[in-house]
Amino acid sequence: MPVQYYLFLSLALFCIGMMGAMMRRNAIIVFMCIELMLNAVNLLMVAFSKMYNDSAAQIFVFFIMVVAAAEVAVGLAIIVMMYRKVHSVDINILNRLKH
Amino acid sequence: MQLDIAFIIEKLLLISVILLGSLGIAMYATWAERKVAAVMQDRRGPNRAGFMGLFQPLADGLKLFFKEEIIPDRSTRFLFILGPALAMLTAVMTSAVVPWGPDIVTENGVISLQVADINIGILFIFGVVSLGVYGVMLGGWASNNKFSLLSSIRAASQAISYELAMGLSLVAMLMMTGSLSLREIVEQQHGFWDGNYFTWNFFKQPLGFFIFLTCAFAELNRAPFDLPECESELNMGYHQEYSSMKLGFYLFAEYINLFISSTVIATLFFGGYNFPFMDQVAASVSPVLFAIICVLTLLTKAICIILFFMFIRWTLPRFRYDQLMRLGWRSLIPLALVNMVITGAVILWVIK
Amino acid sequence: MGVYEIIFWFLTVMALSCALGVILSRNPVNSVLFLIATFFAISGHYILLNAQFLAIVNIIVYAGAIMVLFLFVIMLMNLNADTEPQKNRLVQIAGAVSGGTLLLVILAALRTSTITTLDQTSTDIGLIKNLGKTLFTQFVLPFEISSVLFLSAMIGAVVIGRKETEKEA
Amino acid sequence: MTNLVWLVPLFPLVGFLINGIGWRKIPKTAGGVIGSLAILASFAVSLGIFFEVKNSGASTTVHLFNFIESGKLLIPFAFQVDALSSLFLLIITGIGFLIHVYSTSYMHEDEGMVKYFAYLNLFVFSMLLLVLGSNYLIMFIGWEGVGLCSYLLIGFWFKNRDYTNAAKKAFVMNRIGDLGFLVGMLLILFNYGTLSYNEFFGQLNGGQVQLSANMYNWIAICLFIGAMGKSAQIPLYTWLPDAMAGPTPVSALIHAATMVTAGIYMIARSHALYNLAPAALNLVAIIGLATAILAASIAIRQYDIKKVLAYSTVSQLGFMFLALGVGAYTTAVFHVMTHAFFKALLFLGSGSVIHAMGGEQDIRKMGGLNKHMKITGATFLIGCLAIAGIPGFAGFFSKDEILASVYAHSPVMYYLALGAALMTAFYMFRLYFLTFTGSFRGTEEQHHHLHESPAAITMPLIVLAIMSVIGGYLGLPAVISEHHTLNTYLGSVVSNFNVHHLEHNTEWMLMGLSTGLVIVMIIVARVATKTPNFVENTGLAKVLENKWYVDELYDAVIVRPLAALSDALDRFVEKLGIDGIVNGIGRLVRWSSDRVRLLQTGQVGFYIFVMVIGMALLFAIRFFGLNY
Repeated sequence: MPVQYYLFLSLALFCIGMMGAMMRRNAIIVFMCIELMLNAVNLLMVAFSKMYNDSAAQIFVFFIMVVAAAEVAVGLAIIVMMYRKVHSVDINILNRLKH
Repeated sequence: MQLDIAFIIEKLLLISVILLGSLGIAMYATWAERKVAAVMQDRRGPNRAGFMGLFQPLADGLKLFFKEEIIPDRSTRFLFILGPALAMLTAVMTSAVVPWGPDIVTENGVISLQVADINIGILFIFGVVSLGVYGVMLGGWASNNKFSLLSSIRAASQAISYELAMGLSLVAMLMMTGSLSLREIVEQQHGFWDGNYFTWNFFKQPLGFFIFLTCAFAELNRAPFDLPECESELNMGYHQEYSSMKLGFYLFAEYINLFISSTVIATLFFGGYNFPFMDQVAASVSPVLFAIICVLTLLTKAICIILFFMFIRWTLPRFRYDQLMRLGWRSLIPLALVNMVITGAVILWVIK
Repeated sequence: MGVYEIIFWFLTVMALSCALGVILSRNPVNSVLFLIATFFAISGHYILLNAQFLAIVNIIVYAGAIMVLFLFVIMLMNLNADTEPQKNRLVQIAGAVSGGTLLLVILAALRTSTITTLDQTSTDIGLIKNLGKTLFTQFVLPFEISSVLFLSAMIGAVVIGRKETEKEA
Repeated sequence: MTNLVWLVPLFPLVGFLINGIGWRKIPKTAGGVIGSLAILASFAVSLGIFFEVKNSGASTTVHLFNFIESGKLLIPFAFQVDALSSLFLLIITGIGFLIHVYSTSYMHEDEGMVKYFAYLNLFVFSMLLLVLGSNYLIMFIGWEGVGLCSYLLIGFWFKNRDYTNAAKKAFVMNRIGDLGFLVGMLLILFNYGTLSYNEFFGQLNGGQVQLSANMYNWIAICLFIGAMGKSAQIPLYTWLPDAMAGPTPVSALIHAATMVTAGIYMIARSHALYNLAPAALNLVAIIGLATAILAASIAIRQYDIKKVLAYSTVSQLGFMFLALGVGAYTTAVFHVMTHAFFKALLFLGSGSVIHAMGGEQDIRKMGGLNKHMKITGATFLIGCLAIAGIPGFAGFFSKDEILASVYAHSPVMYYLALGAALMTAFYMFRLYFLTFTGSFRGTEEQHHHLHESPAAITMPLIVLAIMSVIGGYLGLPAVISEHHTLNTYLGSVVSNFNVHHLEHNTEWMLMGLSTGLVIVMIIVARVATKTPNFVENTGLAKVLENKWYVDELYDAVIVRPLAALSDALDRFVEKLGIDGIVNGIGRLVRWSSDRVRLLQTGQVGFYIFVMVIGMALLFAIRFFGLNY
């Protein structure tokens, strides 16, 4: 199986995640799209790990997961607080932050 | 990857046997539960259908099958159906990595009594268990009923909270075994006494066992942790809107879970299919017979643990929700951590 | 086309279609379910790539914990399809077109790269033993730092999510 | 003794520090005594040094410490002790001491007396630094120091607006000159890499560095511009008459005897350079002559006693520069010395008069003061005789020597200079007759108030009067004595350049001519002031009274255009241009950020959109664009 296939797959997943982040207004969905992008990167990492027969890339996947988990913890807390304040998870409402 | 037809047939056979066995045991677990309740409450329990009410589970099943299927109008139909299906699926999936007995060595080859010996068996169990909450959550949410939703959220948070302590308690045990493969763990507990000490992990990790057991209660949503379906607060719990066989699936999944987790506990802490003097027995009987004895040993252990679950259910009162959470986060997790540290220290400086 | 290829294409199609489902489904709960399915597909790929441990960890962490949290939050807020106001068509098209452009550009850029074929023989780098060795020798410092990150994220989440008492308000 | 030269400036510095730090606390008398004693101590040391130098004729450099050390540049803080500087030391500390003593009485009524003494000491310190420094930088430090003190003392009564304006004028004029000095200094440094006299002059007299004549001229002219400012030469002389705003002893010390001669000292010191710069030397002579005539003509029609003396000073300084310009360096120094005596005497005498008149400075309101102040009158007369050039008095010898040198250089210049000398005689005796003879024209109150000044004032007058008589015998004309004491003394440092000795007959003739004409002028002055009537001046007299309208000319030619230019610059360049640019940038940023701000919608999706587009573009450029 050429490693390019994994490259293209992960690229496609990444772009799908990015499109979602652009197209959706629901903060949670945007968040999930970010998770999707992270996973796309993880997949590529693992493919490269196999390609070079080196486990370091898989370790990086762990670290990405760590970051993702931490991000989710904080991010969801923020979303919950936001929902508590404005009763919406529309990210466009958050543009008030700029003032 | 070469497909081996015989291999597939063998595995399919094993899977169906295990599935059917699990279902049967689960069925009779409902009967046993009622009997145990009756005994503890000093009454007779089911005694009409068949001898001592032995056909009662069949009757119940038939009843559930023939009841009207009601899907609430405002529910999310697909998820409403997906909920019990997922519950059932995750319940039976765990059985795949449990080694039911030793390999049967025959002239034609080796027949394994384990569906899949993967080197991360315990993690597989964890993965499946952690997926188990989806069934509950989706079902509760899809019912479009406040009580269902509340209880499903309770179930999910309870499951997540206790999963942590469960994992931590297992980490200590894994430090002892040095392997994630269930088969290896079982084989390390070969026999009962290795000349110096007990082989069973229960004697090596008593604290870990109790933490694990407590967490198992919570994971199974069984009393005294049956908050998700506590009738006095939430009517019937997350399956309030369910009826007919979907309700049956939920209830059934619970008993399958009960059985499988008992098996896992037996495997992890009580030596699995091992029993004292098994070497002598193995030497004197044929491999097939020996395998049957081993399987029966495992089942016996599992049934004992199921009974223990039931005794507890009818003995202890239900926790309040905040007490439950406090127990999980403030007692069990620190305890598990301490256990882990002690185990590490012992491995480092005592056992070497 | 052997079993390996069949599984690969199956998982690939599943991952892509479920990923599309994530961003296209209007109900957030469906999105979550699609995302979980995507993660399963990705885990399947991991297994194909001899990263069994990562595969199961991926399921435990993402499917078992993170997505449960998502689902949790969504259920808490009781979000339905109708709660999300739709962006106007133009923005959506712009998003799709730009994402697609990026995809095309990078694909075109990588199109000519030399092809390296992954051998299908299983390696043991994905085994927990090897990973543990690498993690606790070469990457022990990032590991410790990530634990600090976790701790701070936990505290941060608790602080953010705390109910404001009257005194603070 | 020479090695103790650092004591000379140290005493005034200490006096300055004591009086300067404690001027609010120290009693007036004590402040005066401290100030005077400091100068007396300096004078004593100077005297010792003078005699030592006189005996040995040696010129030594006393190295104190390295002032600036930077790469190849090394400027030591060192003092040059030789005939020239020790002579100046004596003049500065000697006359300085007398004026300090005088001030103890003159300033006794002033509340800022201690502060005044502090300034005075600081001035003496700076002046000593100026003449002692062994390189141009130390000289420049002293140069600036005396400028500062001059500013402080002119504006000593700073509550009067005009006085502070005069101080500012002096300061600014000096700055212009200082710039020239600085440029000259930097040119020297640039070309020779040193500022030290010895090294510099050594290089000039046949060192490795040879410059074009033009460069010598430029350096010399730059230095001369500095001298112009400090020594009040055309065109930078107008500050000196205005400087009379300061206390009279200050005028005597700073604006007559010492500071204004710094320019002469500097050129005499740099004679080696000027010898190589004939054009610059000619310029010096022309400027000096013009200044002498212009100032003398203005002095004829002045009524303020101090203004007359001020213009007289400017005129005399012009004479000195004339002498320098014709190469008679020692003659110029000789005149500096005699001028210091009699001009200090005249100023102090005028101070005594002003003191007696209760602050009145207008000679139209004076007259017949001889009856009341005999000592002042007598000493003032001696001063007038000295400056007018009556044989036997100091001024005669020095002025006659200048005239002789000028005649040898150019008869035309001689006649012009002689005219200036005659005007000097006229205005001085006009001043004398109007002030001290005739009848009193002031108010009754002033008449009653008239009295001779106390001993602290009269004693310095008497001393200076004696010096004004005997000072000239240091340099007898060649026709009388072949032995010129001063020239001999200065010979080791500076000697005249390119000055032809006149035949004795010619010299006798010139002496006779000037003496006769001076006596005629005195008689004319006597006649003119016999019956004073101060009608409104007309014609040339009015022009003279208004100082040739030079201040107005400057105002019209330099100040107004400059002000107009500044105004225009302010209005157009500053307000429209620079402010426009600065504010315009601000407005541009604000305007553009107002537009750019719209990009920042706060909508995350849009941000990602832009980011994705950017990434796509980058990739596209990297892979399909320019092949780099």
